Amino acid sequence: MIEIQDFLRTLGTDSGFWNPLVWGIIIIIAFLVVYIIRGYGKKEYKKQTEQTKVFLSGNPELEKEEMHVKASNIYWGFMESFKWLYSGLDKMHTGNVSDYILWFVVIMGVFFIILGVI
Amino acid sequence: MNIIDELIFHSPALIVAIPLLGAFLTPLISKINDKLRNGFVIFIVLLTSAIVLLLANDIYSVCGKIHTYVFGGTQTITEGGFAIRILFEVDGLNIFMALIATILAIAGVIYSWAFMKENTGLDKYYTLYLLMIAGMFGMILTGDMFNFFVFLEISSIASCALIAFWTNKGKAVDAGFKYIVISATGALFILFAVAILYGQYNALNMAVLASKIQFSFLDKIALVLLISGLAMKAGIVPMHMWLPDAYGRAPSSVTLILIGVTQASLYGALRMIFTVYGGNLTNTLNQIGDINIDLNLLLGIFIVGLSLLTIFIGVLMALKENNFKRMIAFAAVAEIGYMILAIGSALTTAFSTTDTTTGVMALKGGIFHILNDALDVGLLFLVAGAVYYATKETSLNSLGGLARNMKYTTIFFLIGLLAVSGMPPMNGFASKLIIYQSTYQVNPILAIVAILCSILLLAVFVKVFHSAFLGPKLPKFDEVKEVPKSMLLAMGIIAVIIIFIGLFPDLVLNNIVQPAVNALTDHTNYISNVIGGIQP
Amino acid sequence: MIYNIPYIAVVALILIGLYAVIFKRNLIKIVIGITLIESGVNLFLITLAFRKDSVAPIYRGSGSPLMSLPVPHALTLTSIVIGVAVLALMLSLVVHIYRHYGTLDSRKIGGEEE
Amino acid sequence: MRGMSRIVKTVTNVAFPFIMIYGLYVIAHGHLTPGGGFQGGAIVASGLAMLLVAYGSIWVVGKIKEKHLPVLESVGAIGFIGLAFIGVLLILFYTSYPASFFKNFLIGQDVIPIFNEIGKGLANINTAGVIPLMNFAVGLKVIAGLFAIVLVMAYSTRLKEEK
Repeated sequence: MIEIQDFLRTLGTDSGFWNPLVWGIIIIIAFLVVYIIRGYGKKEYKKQTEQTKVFLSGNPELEKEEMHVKASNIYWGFMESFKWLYSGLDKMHTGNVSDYILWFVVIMGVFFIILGVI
Repeated sequence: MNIIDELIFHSPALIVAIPLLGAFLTPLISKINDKLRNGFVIFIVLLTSAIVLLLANDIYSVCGKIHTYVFGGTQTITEGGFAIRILFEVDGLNIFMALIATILAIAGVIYSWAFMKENTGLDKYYTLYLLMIAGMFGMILTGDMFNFFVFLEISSIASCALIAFWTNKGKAVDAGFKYIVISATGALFILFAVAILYGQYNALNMAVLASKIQFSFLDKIALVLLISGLAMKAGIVPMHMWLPDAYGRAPSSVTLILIGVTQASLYGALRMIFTVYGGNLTNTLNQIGDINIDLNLLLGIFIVGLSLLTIFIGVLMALKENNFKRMIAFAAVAEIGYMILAIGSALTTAFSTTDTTTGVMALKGGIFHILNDALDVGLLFLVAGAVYYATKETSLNSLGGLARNMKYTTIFFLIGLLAVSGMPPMNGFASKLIIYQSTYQVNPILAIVAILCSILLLAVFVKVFHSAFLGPKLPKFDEVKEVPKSMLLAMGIIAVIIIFIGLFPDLVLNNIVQPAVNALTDHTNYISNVIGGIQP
Repeated sequence: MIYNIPYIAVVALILIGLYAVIFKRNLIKIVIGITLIESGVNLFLITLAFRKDSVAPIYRGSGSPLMSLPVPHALTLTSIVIGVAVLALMLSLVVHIYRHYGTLDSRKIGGEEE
Repeated sequence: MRGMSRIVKTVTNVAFPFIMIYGLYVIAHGHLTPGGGFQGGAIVASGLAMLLVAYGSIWVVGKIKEKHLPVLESVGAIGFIGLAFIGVLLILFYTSYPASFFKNFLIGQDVIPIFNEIGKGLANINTAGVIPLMNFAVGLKVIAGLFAIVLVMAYSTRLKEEK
């Protein structure tokens, strides 16, 4: 059956390894470092005072909904630069069930040719 | 024989039969009491899981053991030498898939308790749910080609009805219709292939077919039909388009089982390629000049090409998508790509005489990734369902700041995010590491594309994490509360398993994945174990 | 030649069915296409069972020594039963789709924004 | 759906009992002649569908309680799977019995004398153990299931006419 030392065995590949003990220690150290850095934070921070108010260079604060970056605005540049790719992909995804079957038949045909049946 | 031995002996049949019996008892019990019905369904699933675990313990106790169960008799072959009995053949790969299905079924049933509470028609929901689980287990455990088709249809009919369960939404019904058209067409072509094989060899049993197969012209046609039909059910690009529709519109608890059904189809493709056609994989197909093109090389290159497309298109579409569940569905498409990338790379090398380790290692990574993908994507879908339950919103554009109200859900999402993008210490890391390693030895470009797309996958989920959970607390979500305990429990079960596998991947790899790989590569053992060396 | 006619019919039925599924826009016609594919596959199974000069496998006393194979008959029957279930499910979904969108044109459904 | 003309109703009245009897015959003799639970059930259900067409769904829904059909269907399914289960469960009482799922436990065994007597007795009058019983269960399920489908579909057309 499974023994205790089996839990601690190393998963090794040529380019890397995984050992629960080593990685566990590393993760604990990382958390310690985070905790120490957190300890250097401002001591005089107090909740529910003027300190916590949003400060936008003197401009008035926007509505909460406008402050939040919407999902469709993230990676806007990526989408813009790959417009050529996405226009093709959008054409591919028609949402029409006939096209789904058409792709199936196309793949089947390609497969037939590859295996040398036709 | 004592009772436990009997239970283990009959377990392959019971694993399918108990959910089936439970499914038809559910409408009667729900006449009495709703809570009793929910408890009964959970009891049925837990009972099935216990039997699966018993069987798994039995299979793993002896290396290379295959449990053959005969329906309605004791001999695998009838008098006169006809292999017409229906057999359930359980080897390392089957039981591996069954364990995945078990985890998904338990989590899904527990999740349904609170998630579906406000709906009507729950007796039908639970009936179909158990039928779907029974179909999934049947697909996984069966050793008979026609029976595979039947269970495929059972699971797809039940899942289609469940995808369209929210019939007040037009899109859900539309997605259900698309799914049934796709699965009916795919299954009919699989049936056509089964008929071709039966016409040639007078057998439907996988082991008997594997021992007899000649790789004639008709067998090639059957191979093409089988693989393309199963590939469509598994959601491989460019036949993946039903998957975002179906995954995105179904209730989250149903999506969880749909993942299992999809992976059972993938298992079917593996079984067909490696076991049924396993003896003919190194057949030479063409000769161009001095180069012999073997079947495994051709098939492997084709599958690798499809898998690169799958990974790439899945990730790119996920980046663009703004609907929470559709986005995860596209990510699931990409994850399927990783599995078949590993399987394709294994096919190109597994049967060469010079390099035997790379193929086995790639196969190991691919099969390990099946488990990890089911858990990661399943957890993410459950989180998406929890967000929908709490806010009734599906679009990411209108979400925000949920981490302030839904602490545990956020933590579970973070776990799923790290796991699906292959970050240590989650389970996705271990399998992806093996996949990168082995595909790099096949061709460095494959590994580079895989790593790049993994990074993009992280970007996808960082986008979700930012837009749904971080940011200022939106006033319209002031009333949002943490989801009920049963949903948290279901997510917690999967999260705990994810972290466990992530911490001890070598344990899982040696004890569960290795038997599955052995079962796939050693197809002579399969034949001799099932039909006992008798040539029917 | 005469024994090949069923196989030609099988291929023709499957191709007509695929044509209907791929190129027709009406959902009912798509459903009909799938039923046609199914009939093609069922015809194939039934044809496999037949041997020349064989009789149905229930008459023991008839003079012919050959019987057609009963196993493909059972397979076809199962396939028909599954086909009925799939057909009923598809048609009921079409009823629901018509109720939601008021049309059966496959290009006009499911495209609305939420 | 509204009912049809008097001629149709009269022909239905005459044909209906024969269709019922024929369907039940096909179910009951499924193990001997071509047919069985599904085919006979489909015949009976088509007879009921004929009733639906001739008299209209409003009349039929008034006569039949629709919510009882799923119960009937469940009972049929439970009967089928339960009979298959008995093949396994016999092992609890008779340890040497070669049990398996879907075992035809009513014929060809010597362990359980009482079953054997019934099985042999019935076997002499052309039965096949549990197969006819399973046919009855399947027939019940198919009648209830198909009729429920037809009824619901007719019901939805009625809603459209009211619009």
